Amino acid sequence: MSDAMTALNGASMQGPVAAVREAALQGMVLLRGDLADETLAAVVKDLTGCDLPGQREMVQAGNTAVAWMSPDELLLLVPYEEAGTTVASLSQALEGVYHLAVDVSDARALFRISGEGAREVLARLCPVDLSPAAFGPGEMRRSRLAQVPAAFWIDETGTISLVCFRSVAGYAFGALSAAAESGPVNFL
Amino acid sequence: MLILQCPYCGIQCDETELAPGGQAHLKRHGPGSSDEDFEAYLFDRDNPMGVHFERWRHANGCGKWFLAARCTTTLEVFGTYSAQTTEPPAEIADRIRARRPNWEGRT
Amino acid sequence: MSHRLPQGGRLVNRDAPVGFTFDSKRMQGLEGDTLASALLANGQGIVNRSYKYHRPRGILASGPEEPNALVGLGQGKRFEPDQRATTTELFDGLSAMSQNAWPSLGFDAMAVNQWFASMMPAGFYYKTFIWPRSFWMHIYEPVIREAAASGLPPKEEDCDTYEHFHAFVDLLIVGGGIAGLQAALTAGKSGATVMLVEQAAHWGGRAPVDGAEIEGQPAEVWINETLQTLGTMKNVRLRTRCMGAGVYDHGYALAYERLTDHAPEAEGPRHRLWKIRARQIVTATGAIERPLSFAGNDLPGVMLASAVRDYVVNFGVAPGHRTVIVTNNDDAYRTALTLIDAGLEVPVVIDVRDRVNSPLAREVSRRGVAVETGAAVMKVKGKKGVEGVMLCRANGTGGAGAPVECDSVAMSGGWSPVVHLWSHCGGKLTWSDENAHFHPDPNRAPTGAEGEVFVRTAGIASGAMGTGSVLQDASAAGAAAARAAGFTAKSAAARAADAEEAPMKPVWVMPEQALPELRSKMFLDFQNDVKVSDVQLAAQEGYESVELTKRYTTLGMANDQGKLSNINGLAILAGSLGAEIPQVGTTTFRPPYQPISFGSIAGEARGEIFQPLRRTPMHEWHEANGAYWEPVGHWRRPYCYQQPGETIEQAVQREVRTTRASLGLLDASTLGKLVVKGPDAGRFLDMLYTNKMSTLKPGRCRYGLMCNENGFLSDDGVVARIDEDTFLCHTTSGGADRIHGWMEDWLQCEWWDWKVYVANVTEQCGQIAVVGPNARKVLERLGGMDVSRQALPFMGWADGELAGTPVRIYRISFSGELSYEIAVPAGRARALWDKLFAAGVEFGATAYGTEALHIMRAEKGFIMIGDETDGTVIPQDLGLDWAISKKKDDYLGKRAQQRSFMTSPDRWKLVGLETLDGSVLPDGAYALGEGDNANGQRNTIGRVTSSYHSPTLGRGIAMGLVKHGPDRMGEVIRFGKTDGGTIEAKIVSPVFYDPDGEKQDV
Amino acid sequence: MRRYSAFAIAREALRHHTGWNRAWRSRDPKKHYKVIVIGAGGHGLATAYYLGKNYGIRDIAVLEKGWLGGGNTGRNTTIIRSNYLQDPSAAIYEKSRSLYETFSQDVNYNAMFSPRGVLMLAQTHHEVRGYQRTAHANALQGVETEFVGPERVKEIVPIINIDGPRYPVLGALWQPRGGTARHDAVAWGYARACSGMGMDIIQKCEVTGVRSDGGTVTGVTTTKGDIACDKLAIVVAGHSGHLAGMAGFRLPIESVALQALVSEPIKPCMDCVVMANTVHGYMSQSDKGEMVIGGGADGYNNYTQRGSFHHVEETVRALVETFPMISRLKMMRQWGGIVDMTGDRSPIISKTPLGNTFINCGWGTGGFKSIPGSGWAMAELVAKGEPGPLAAEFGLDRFREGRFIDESVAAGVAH
Repeated sequence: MSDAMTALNGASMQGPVAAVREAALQGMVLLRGDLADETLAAVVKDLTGCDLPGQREMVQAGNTAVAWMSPDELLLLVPYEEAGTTVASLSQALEGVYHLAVDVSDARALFRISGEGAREVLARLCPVDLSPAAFGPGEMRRSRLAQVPAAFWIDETGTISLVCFRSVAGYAFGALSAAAESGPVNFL
Repeated sequence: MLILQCPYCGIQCDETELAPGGQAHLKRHGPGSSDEDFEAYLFDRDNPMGVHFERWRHANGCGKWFLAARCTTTLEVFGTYSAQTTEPPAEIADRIRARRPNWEGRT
Repeated sequence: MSHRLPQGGRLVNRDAPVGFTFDSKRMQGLEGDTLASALLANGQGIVNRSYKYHRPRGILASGPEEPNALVGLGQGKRFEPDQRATTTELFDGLSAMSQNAWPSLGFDAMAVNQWFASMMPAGFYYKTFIWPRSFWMHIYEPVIREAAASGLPPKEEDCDTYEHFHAFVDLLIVGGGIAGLQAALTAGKSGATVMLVEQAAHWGGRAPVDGAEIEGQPAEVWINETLQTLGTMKNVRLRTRCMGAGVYDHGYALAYERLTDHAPEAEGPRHRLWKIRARQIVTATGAIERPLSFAGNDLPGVMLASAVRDYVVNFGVAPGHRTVIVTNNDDAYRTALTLIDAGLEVPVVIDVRDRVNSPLAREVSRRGVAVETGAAVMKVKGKKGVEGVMLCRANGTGGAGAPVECDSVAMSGGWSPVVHLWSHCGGKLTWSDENAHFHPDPNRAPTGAEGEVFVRTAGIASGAMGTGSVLQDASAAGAAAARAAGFTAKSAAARAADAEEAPMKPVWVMPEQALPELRSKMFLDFQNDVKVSDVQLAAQEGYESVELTKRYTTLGMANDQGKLSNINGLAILAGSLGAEIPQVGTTTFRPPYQPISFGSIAGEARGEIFQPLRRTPMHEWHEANGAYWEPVGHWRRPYCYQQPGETIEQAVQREVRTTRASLGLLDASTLGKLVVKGPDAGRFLDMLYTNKMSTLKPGRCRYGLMCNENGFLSDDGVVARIDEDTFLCHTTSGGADRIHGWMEDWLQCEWWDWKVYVANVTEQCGQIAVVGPNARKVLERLGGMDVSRQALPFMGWADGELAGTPVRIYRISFSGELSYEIAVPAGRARALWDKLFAAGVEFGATAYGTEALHIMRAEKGFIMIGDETDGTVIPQDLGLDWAISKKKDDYLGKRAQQRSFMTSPDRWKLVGLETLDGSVLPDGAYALGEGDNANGQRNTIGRVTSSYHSPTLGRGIAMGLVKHGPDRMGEVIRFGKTDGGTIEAKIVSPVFYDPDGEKQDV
Repeated sequence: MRRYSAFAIAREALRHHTGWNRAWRSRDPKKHYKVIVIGAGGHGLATAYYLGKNYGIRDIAVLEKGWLGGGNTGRNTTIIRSNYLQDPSAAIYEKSRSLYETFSQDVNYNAMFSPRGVLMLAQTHHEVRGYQRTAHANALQGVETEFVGPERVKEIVPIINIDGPRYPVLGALWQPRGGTARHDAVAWGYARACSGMGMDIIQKCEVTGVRSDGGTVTGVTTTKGDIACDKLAIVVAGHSGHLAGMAGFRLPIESVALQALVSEPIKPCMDCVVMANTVHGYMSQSDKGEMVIGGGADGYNNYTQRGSFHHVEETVRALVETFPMISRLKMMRQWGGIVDMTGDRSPIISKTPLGNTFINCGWGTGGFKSIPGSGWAMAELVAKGEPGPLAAEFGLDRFREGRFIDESVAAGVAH
């Protein structure tokens, strides 16, 4: 996989109270199916070590994670190199179970927004309550980032990870940078 | 600027996270249907000043279509519910009647 | 003559002088001044000229309601017209220009308009400038346009940035006066999250100026203590210079924060537009004092009594040495006392009330000021400023009047609550006879998503007039809002008394029996020059609805949106109609409360991030290789690649020739790709496409058409069957999201019991079309998989590797040449693209853009969605019947295509078109029929849908829709040109190149 | 009726304008009228005016539930153009535009029609082709338009940014005789003229029911009592579905909010109307100096006359990008109107299932510009009982036959 590239080659910027950078390649597998199906739950657990997340939840286990995207859709985060094999083993293990598994690693761009201003960077662009009381670790939130769809989560350190479509990575980085350029709002 | 709760992912959606989809509970008429029925299916729309049932898609979110019961004159929302139904569920109808006693039901 | 007092001024710092210019005149103010207070301190009486009559105008108010003092602020990239001097904080180096005066404020040529004022009553322009017809636009209107308005348009591009911020709170409280602070304090204690915003730079509002006492101390003490308490509350957010701009449905509110207007050179955005979702909104927006209507009430030096007080107390500025006070209520007496305390003269207080016996009045008399009751101002003397007033009886016509010398007049017509935010979202008002004003009717409040009340008012905004009542009302509002937001709160207001005041007396014209002479000098709307006589004329002519009067006279339609003029205006209207004021009602209050910058509304969406720009993995390569871009949806695709010295046309022709002769590469990544999987996938696609897809064999591809339920062609593309229950559907560029949504719509809302999953994988893969006679050779150079005709036949696909990169190759052709479309993971697409070019060098490979693509498909007679289709075309029109399954009894659009108009034999159908001389038919031209239709329009029988110069054939080729076209092969028809001429073309087959398709299937 | 003129004003000035009489008479309704027009907006009043002028029918009442011209006539962005693609649209909008040319003289009321030109920007290659097609169509329809290049665009509107980073201006469809007019004055002018012909314009009179006998209309019930009529014309824009319900039929219509806004007034800086459809915004400058701005409509049924703010945001964003100099201007006022949208976004001028009852509705975003033409065509329909050429294609039957008049096919959206 030597010649695989992210959309922006790891672009980054540092603002007064927040930094934005494009993360390295991340394996992402989209899995659609009946989330109530035990086989499916077992297979996911077996492949990722994660229990099935509840509504809007994200479960992490080491370098893998599983996020609830919709009532019949999960996003599996695995090492980039393993995305292909993950899809293969899913299809194998779910033989006969009605489902859809596809590798979307290259279809996405992933950003990390860090620093004490991280929440306020997103609050400038998303119609979402980003106060700690309303949004914390363990939730996968899908919404829009300014004019494009995006999904994001926050970790214990307060760093926010944001996923959007690869083709608009430049736009997303531009919007995030513009937001991170200005100082603290001291609201969140 | 409406807020509608997506019944699928539970989010109180900002209007800008949604895409409107027109009148709900339309019955599709295909080949074999009369000209009248087919015209009605494509063009005849409820346009009430009051209780209205409509389709919304959680486009900037879980991507699911859902239905909403809403008042077109006050924008009051009586409830949102699954798109996999041909009639508004009873609890929605009850809530409407509770707040709009002289509602005559769907026309 | 206004001037700075030796002492006083609670908001200014006397040790910090600030330099600024007005009309290029250097002036000095103090830190803490507004531009208005600084201008007054410099004795600048005239600050503007009125719209219509160009009468000299001075500062009338001290806040956002100011109608006169609008200036052009700043220069160049920071120039801004119509900035209010009263809400502009002074800063060092500020430069302001007066508007609407030429050559100067002192002498304004257009002031001659005043002599013709009697010729310019309300709506005069509707009655004249009618003849001769051509004069309106060329003579009359330009003059009117030049004369109207006052601000100059900015010349340069704004150099500042703007941003938005989304806030979610339990309570939004608008207004940082004592009411807002009290409401926030009560609500804050409940634990609710509270956002308190104040438009000015400081807290406390009018209370300190009015000398209010709270908890037995000056209001200022309580204000500071309360701010400290609020500051310690984790759940409370305080923001100054942040105006509540608008209230919208479902608890949405806009707040407009002016971050650097007071320090233009500072870092960061200039304005921040807050998009707030609040469970409850409390408007503690105070009240605005009303002017009185007497002749000459617009002269510089005539000011609102409360404003006079503000300038003295807040800024240590005296509007005049000798001030006559005219009022219909007690509050103006506070101004008298303030002036006396400041050592200024008050010759007389003119009070329209017949007898006044209140503590305030007694105190004023005790200080030796004459109080004339039952009296009125007949008119103000002076040309460019106040020289005195004529005193007369309040009832009656005024008579001669007795002169009183003075250099300023402080007037008070009573107070109107600021009800804008309450009204924006449907809150209704009710009239109070006691205070002669409209105040919010709590029984008809704005309602939210649950039908619940979501806006409440606090303090004077509710109509509570005394300090004690204000705090009581505000605390109650704060508690009620907190409870409505789901918290337990109880009201506990700070203790304060209501000052004992005598009732006010509504007086709308002064003197009451004033004759037209005077009435035509009484101004209601100062900025638009609307006078009492104008409103009376409107009523007389039948423009009786308050909305009609407003529109006919332009009352309240200027920058201040009637903040001062509305109530006075409709009182006059009611009077003229012999109706009660509440019957007449008010005009509609619309957002924003005060004008907000367009920049702040646009926010971050400027320049490169104005809209999303979608890039393919090869974008940088295109950029570096002379791409001339074409926007396709939000995508950018190369239209062609210009080589040095090449025109766009030359580049396109070269790309086509090279591709047809040898090898061309196309970045096809923008094509939509949807995976459709499940036991019912075939059945589902049979419904979506006009063709039968369920019969497609795994490993094979089929071209398909999609129609909407109206029967019209909406999208097309190649479908590949991956395995028994998996399909990959290609859509048009930019069609992916639309078609994905379309599929989900049917699966979720109509056939929800069908077992089908769809995923949009458009961006997972880059797609490269390798096209031309040498296409196979170049792939073989890369190696890795068998791309022979046997292994990978036309309309087949295969997975494999090229030069070590995993790929999926489709043997499909949109050009008519041997063609491979290679799908490769987006992250590796650029690398493969580079490898293909390296290997393609020996074949003289070229990259080609959308225009070459279009030409080559047109040469082959392939239709293009958006060219041959426009939303009114059905597949049958395009001779695509072969792609419409006869076996299926249903597919989306089938029923629609059975309607009479769709089955008519007269529909225009697809044909090829050739000019006789080989020239190119004008794109979009219509084919001429015989004669005209009933509306005198030329009858048409067809139109050109695509037209190009074909480098392959060396002449113009076109496709078009023509009535009975396919039956008229060889006929010559005429097309209209925009210059009125016509051009002839022969009807031919739309397939111009390789009709038997030999080249693509090798 | 006293003629309006400069001399009349001069004469009145001498007596402080005490001599002006009412622009239109106000009276209670008679028991019976030959024709009742429901709706005293521009379209309703124009219908009455041309019934009188072209067909000599003057026994007419125009009923208005609120105040005259208080619907969309007084809430729109006053754009007048006829550069439509489809023949039926071009015909009626051009008829309308040409009637606007002489409106002020015809009704002796200055509606300030100002043919300052309408420029529709082409900012994608697809739009260029769409407008070139429209230019070809217009040439055969007798509509004067021209496709002009970017340089000419810059000449006509110097404040425009023709090479923005995202959507450079590639050209524009230019209609030199398009323009604007004073919207209220159109309603007032017609009202005064109708009144002058002896018609009754009755405000604050809400129709609560439609009475019929044997499938033919006999009158209406109103808040001012029952009124009988031989013929009924329903011309109520946003409330058409509501009224149709009373008359016992349904319409292919949904009512949505369309928003507009104005800036604070500034001195003249833009002399024509500019529409930028790719980015969804259009702008002109009023005689008072405000920049008058409009954009897209909400996508859901709404009778509140309030829209959603994100549409304002999208529009302003687009115009700041197209006209960078407006960034430091300020939005002074925003508002919404209710527009009725038909299945093909084109209007309905039609007979109805109820005898002697006619409807004119569905103008969507094209209402103001069509007022005179719409009134002209509607008057013919009401007078003759059958549509004339202008209205022929706009019947309700087209939806069943699939015979649409779809303007969205040209790159432009209608405003």
